[in-house]
Amino acid sequence: MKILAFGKIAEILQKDEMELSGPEDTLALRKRLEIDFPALQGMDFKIAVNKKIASENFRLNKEAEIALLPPFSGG
Amino acid sequence: MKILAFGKIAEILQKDEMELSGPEDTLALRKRLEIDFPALQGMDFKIAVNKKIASENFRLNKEAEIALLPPFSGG
Amino acid sequence: MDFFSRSIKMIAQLIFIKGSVGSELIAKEIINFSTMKQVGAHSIFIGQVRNDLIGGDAVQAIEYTAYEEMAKEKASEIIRTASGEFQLEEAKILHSIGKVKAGEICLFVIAVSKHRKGAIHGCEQIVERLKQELPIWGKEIFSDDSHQWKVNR
Amino acid sequence: MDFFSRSIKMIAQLIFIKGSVGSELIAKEIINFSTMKQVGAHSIFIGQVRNDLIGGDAVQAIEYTAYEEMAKEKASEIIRTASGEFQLEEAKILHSIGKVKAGEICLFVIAVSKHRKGAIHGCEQIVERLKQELPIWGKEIFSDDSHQWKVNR
Repeated sequence: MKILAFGKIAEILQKDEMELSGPEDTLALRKRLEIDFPALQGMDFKIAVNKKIASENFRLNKEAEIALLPPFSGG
Repeated sequence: MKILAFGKIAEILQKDEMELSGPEDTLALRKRLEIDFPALQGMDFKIAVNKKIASENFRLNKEAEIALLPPFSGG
Repeated sequence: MDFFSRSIKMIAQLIFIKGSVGSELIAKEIINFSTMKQVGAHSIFIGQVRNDLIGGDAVQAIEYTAYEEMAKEKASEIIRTASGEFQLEEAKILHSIGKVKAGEICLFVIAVSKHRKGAIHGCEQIVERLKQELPIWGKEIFSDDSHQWKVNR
Repeated sequence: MDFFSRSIKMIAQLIFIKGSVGSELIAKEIINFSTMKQVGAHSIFIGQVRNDLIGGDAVQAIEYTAYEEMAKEKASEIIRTASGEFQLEEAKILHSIGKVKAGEICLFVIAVSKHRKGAIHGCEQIVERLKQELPIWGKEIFSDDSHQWKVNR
């Protein structure tokens, strides 16, 4: 699945896009990311699936567009 | 004293300025105007003395600038 | 805001514009206000003459008259109160005098503040109070040249 | 408002502008909106980058990034909700993307309605929700090129 990263998270990941396979829901994805990128631990961010904010255990499929969203600060 | 009339009242009086002597407070002024211009009877209007809305029995002096103000409708 | 800057501001807080308030003038005001670097939020209200149907006939224009000196004094008081309550850095009102056709702009209010809530609520209070408290009258003119006096709700 | 006009409106309710939102563009938008004769009230919010002091250093610029497709979808939902609740005839958001210097404009919101209360409260709701709900991020840049991520309150 394709994962987009924004704002402070893109900075931590040092990229704004990556491929990942495995996690079957957003909770598993979050745990996996925190292992790969320890700086994400304790960070406040939301996960969007196909451009909608997803609940904590939202099931993922391989075609989903995932996005990691730190707190918004537009305007 | 000088009396300014605005809006619908200027229309009724067919003038926007006039001189009047006599009434010693705004209540007396209102009664006098209603006699001279019966169309004012029962009309909702305020009286300003020197550009401030005056209470019903505000004392008048000869130098005062009096204004007859129907309900405002700016904007 | 100290007393001195506040008294300077009182000079031109309500300006009467002969006829409609042109879009170019509005653009100029916005550009002027946006040169203030310490300011973060501008809230603007624009009022336009609507071609309302009243008893089957559409309003063609509104002709505004005002007790100009009193209106300016009252506008200063309204802006001063809002500035204190909502931490406005500055505020201004442009209002038409004379005839304004349907579709044209008759009112422009701007309030600027460091923060959005101050600007938005300050502008709103100025708009609400000016409709209720400024000695300005609108005469609604219909296509057959008949008229009626506008009533603010 | 029928379904057809509502779906047309959804096409361009949030527009991202590269760099600052210029005063000329704002003037153009205001002129466009003011051609609607059935409309009586326009409420506008303009956001400007403040040169805030943070830890002794002033913000020189904010660099905005966004998840643009999601932001546009969400903006349409926000505007649709406000349009229903406040009888807006139309509404639009312009937001900067990329770098905007202190003193420059980064946000323009306009909401138009027949009546002032609808326009004012509709515009306010759109501004409040967009700050909370649109996936847009501001990076505050200081004079020594250091930065920190903006936080919305």
